[in-house]
Amino acid sequence: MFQDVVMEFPYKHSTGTTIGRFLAGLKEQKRIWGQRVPKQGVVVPPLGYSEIDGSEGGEWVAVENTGTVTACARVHTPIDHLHPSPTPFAFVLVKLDGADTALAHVVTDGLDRLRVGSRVVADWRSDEERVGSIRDIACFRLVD
Amino acid sequence: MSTLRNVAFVGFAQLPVVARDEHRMATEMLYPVVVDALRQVGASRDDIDYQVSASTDYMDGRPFGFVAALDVMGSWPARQDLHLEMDGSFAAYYAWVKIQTGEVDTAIVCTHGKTSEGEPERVFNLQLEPYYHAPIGIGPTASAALQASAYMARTGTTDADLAARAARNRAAGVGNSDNQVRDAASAQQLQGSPWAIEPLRSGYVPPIGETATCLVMAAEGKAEKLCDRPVWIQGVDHRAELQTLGSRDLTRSAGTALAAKKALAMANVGSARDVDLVELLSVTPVEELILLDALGLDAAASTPVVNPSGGPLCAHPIMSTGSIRLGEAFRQLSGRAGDRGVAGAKRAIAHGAQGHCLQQNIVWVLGTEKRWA
Amino acid sequence: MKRPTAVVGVGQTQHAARRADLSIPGLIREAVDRALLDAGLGHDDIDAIVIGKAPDMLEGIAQPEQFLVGALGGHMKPVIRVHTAGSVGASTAIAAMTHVASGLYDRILTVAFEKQSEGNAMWALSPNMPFTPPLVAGAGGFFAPYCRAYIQKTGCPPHIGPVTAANARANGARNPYAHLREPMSVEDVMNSPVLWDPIRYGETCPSSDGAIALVIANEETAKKGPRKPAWIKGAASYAEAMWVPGRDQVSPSAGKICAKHVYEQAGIQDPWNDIQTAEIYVPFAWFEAMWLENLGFCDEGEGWKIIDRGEQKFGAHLPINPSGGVLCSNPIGASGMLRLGEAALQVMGRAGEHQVDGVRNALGHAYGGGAQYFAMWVVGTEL
Amino acid sequence: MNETEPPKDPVRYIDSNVYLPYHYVAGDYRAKYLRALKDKKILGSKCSKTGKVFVMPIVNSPESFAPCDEFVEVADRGIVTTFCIVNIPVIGRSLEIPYVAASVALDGADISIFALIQEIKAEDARMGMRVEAVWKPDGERQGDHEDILHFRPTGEPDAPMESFIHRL
Repeated sequence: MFQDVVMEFPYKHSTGTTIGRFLAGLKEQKRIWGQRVPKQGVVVPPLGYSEIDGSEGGEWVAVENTGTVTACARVHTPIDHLHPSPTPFAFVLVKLDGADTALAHVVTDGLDRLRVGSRVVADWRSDEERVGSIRDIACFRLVD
Repeated sequence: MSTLRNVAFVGFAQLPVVARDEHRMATEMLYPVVVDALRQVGASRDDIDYQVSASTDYMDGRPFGFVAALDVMGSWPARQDLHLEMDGSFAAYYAWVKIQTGEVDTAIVCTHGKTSEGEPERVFNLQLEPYYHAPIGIGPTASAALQASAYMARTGTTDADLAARAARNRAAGVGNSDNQVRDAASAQQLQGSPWAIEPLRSGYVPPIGETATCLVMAAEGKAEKLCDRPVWIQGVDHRAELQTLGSRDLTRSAGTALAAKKALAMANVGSARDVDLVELLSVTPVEELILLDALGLDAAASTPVVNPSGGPLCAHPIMSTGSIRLGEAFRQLSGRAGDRGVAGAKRAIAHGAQGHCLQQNIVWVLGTEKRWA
Repeated sequence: MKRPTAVVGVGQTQHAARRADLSIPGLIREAVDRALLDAGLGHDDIDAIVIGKAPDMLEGIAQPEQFLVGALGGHMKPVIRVHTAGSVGASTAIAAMTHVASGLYDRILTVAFEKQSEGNAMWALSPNMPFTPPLVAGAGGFFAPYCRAYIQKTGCPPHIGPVTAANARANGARNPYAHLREPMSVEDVMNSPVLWDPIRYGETCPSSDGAIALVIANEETAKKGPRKPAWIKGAASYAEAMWVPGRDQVSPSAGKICAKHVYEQAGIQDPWNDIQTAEIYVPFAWFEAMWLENLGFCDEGEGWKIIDRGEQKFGAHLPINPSGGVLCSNPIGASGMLRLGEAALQVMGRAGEHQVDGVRNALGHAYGGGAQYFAMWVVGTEL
Repeated sequence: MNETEPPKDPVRYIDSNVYLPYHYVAGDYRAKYLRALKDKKILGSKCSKTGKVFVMPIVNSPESFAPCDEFVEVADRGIVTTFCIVNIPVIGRSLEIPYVAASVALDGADISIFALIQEIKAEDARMGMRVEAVWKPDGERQGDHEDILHFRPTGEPDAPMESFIHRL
C-alpha cells in the first residue's frame, strides 16, 4: 500500500541586515556587493561574518558584474519545482572580478562553450521583475 | 593524547540495501536489524547500557521520525539515549565519547531511513544556506558535479579516469550480498552511461537505496565477552567545514585531512599507508580521489585496498552509509568479510561524511589490537 | 573517565514572536556572542560545537547546522547535531557536557535555537501523514487528555492551572529576555478561552523565535574564568518507547528514572530541601504540578498542593521557573537549553531581577515526544 | 553607479516555497489493518511472548521486545480512558467545534487509540464512558482511517476508573 503526497509549505526567511542590504543592492542598484571579511577577503555574496573564524564581517565593497567560472555542472534533464530552468542549463560558481570567493548561479546559453575558466557577465532581470532575491540576477552569460 | 578507554565494535547488522522495501516502514526495517545485532553478540536488550540513533526528519518525510524508532530499539524500561540528525558514523562517534566517560560500557548505534520515500535531490537542496544557495536549486548531485568539474580542471583528471575508478568499485562490490548494485560494469560501459549532471554520469553516482543498520560497541572487559574478535577503536576524529560552495576549495578535503591527521596520531600510526584497507564514504569517483589525497594515499597504489565492499557507488542508503563503512571495516578485521576479505588485514580506516561536497568528515582508525595498555 | 564539568558562559537572545531583524545565523550569533563574552573566551578557544533544534520542518531547512557551521565559528572543528523532540535543548547541552566529561575536549560551545516565525509550528509538528489516524488536535490536543487524567486522578482543583500560569507570567515580567512580559492575573487566565479543555489559552506556551548558547568547560577552565561557574553535578538523558501497555503518561517512568540517576550523581537525597530552585519544562500550565511529582519533589498526588500553598512562587520555598519558563518563551528547540541555562544562571548568582536567594543547587529539566524523552541536570555552586 | 554601499533599507524577507514529493509506504502491518476496516474489522497484532494486543498493529512489543507475528481482531467498542474538548479548528479538518478527542481502549486491546467522539454534547463526555465505532455505510468504505467516521456512546454503564486509569 503506497501513497504519494507533496509536502508543500511557504516559508518566509527573515534576512537580517547584511543579507537584506545585499539583496536590496541587487534590486535597487543592480549592483553586486561583497564584504571584506577577516581570513576570507572579499566575500560575495556576504553573510555578515567570516565563515573561517566566526568573526563579524567588515566593510562593503562593490564588485564587478563580470567574472570567471570556477566550476560548472550541466543539467541535461531539469527537475521541476527545483531547478530554475525547464530547459538544459548549467550551475556555475563564478568568481566575480574584485571578489575572493565565488557566487553560485546559472548559465542558460552557450552551454557547449561553457567551461571552467570561461568569462561571464551577470544578466539582470528587468526593474519590474527584481524582487530582492539572488535570482534578480536572471543568469550569467558568456562573454567572448 | 592521554590514555583512553579501549572500545571496540563487537557486532554489526544491516538489511541488504534495496531500491525500495515495499513491505516495511523505516522503523519496521530497523527492528529485525537490532534483533540480529543483539543475537550476534549474544546479549539481551538489558545488557546494553546506551543507545544512539541517527536519521533525518526530512528524509523520513515527517517530523519526529526517530521517535518511533524508540519502540523498535527496545526502549523499555527507559534507556539512556540520544538521537542525532546525522549519519550513523557520527552517532557511533558520540557513543564512543559517552563510553569514554566511564558511565556506560556498551551501546547500540542504530540508523534508519527510507530513502525511496523522499527525493534526495530535492530534500538536500534544503540543506543549503537558504538565502543565496537553496533558491538557485542546487541539489547534492549538482554540487557534486560542480566539485567534479573544478577537480577535473585542476588536476587534469578525465572522464575515462572517473569511469575506471567507478568500475573498480563495481568490480569489488560484486561479491557483497548487502549491496544494491551487484553486477560488475566495465569502465567503457560506465563511460557510456548517460549524464546525471555533467561531468558526472549515472554510472558515477549511487543509486537511491535504503536499509537500516545497528552497530554494537563495547568497552574493554565487556567487548571480549561479546565478540570473539573485537575490532578496536585506535583513533578517531571528525571535522566540519564551512558550507558555502564558492568559499572553500571543493577539490580538496581539508576536513578529512585534519581528521585523519588527528585520528592517526591518536592511533599512533604514522601514515594512512600503514593500514590494510580503507572504506570511504565517497559518493562519486571524484570524491574518492579527493579523499585519497586528503589521507595522503596514492590513488594508483594497490595498498591499502580501497572500498573492498564496493563502496557507496554500490549502495548508498542515506544516514546509514557511514555506519556501513564501519560495519565493513568490522567485518574485514574480525574475519567476517567472506570472499571480499582482505588477507591478513589488521588495521583499517573507515571514513564517514555528510553534507554537500564532503562538508563534514569523520575518520576512524580501527584495528585488531587494543590501542592503550 | 568522567571529569568535572561546569557552565562557564551563558548567552541568550531576546525572545519574541518574530525576530524579523535577524536571519537565522544572526539569531544564533546573538546568543553565541553573548555566551562567549560571558565566558571571557573567543571562537579560537572552543574545541567543538554541539547544536540542537526541534524538527527541521519548523524553518524549512534540512539539517541547518550544516550551513550554520561558519556562523558558529565551527569551521575545521567537530560539530554535532542533536534532535530529541521537545527535550532537545537539554539533551544537546548534556551531550556537550559529555564531550568535556570524557576528557576528550576542554571547552565546548553548545547552542540551541528555533525561529518559528519562518514557518508554522502547528503544521510542522503535526502534519497529517498517510496511513496514520488524523491527529485530532495538535500538540495541545495530544497533551490535554493527560492533564485531565492528572486532574481526575489526584483531585487537583480547577484553579491550579490558572494559578500556575499567572505565576509564570509574574516571573516572566522580571526576565528581560522573556517573550511574554505582561503579567496576567489568575482571573485573566480563568477567563481566557478554553482551547483544549482542560487547557485554556492563558495556560499555553507562546510560539517564539529565540536561541541560547552555553560554554561548557573542564575544571581548569572553570576555575580560571572571570566568573563563578555553575558546576554540573549530575546530568542524564533518557527515552522510553511509546506503545507500552500500561505506560504511565501522566508520570512517565523515564522521567522518574532520569531524575533518580541525576540526583544520585549530584548527591541529592531530598530534592525538596536540597534543591533551591528548578527550571522545568511546562508548555501547558498543568504540567507543573505533574512534573513536581515526577521529579520527586513530593509524593504522587501532592504536586498541585505545592502550587496551592504557593511554595513554588518567587521568594517561597522552591521557586519554579523564576525566568517565566516555557509559558513565557518557547523557541521550541531552545526551550530545553533555556531551562538548563537559567538553572546555571541561578547558581552563578547572575539571574538579575529573577535571581533566587541562596541557591546552592538548581535543577534544569526538559521533556519531549509523547512524554518519552527526558533530559535534566543539577548544577551547583560547589563542585 | 557611484554608490559606496548598498541601500540602507534591507530587503526584509525572502520567500521559500518548499515543494517535496514523498512516496510513502504503509508497511504490511498497517496495510492489513486498513484493508480490514473495509470489512468493519479492527485488527491488532499480538505479542508472541506476552499475548498483549496492539492496535494499530506493530511489528514488536516494545515492552517485551518480542515480535508480534499474529493478527487478531478486537472489538469496535471500548472505553474512553481520557479525553479533551477541542475548541479550536485544526488545519486540514472541518469539524464543528467544540468536539471531543479521546483516547479509547478497545475491548481486547492493550493500548488505546486516538478517536473522535460525536453524537454527544461535549460537556457530557466522561472518562470511563463506553463508546462504539460508527462506520461508513457498506459499499463506501475504502480501507482507510476515514472508514470509522467517529465513535459514539453506547449507553452502557461507565467503566470504573481503576479498570482503565493505567491504560490511558
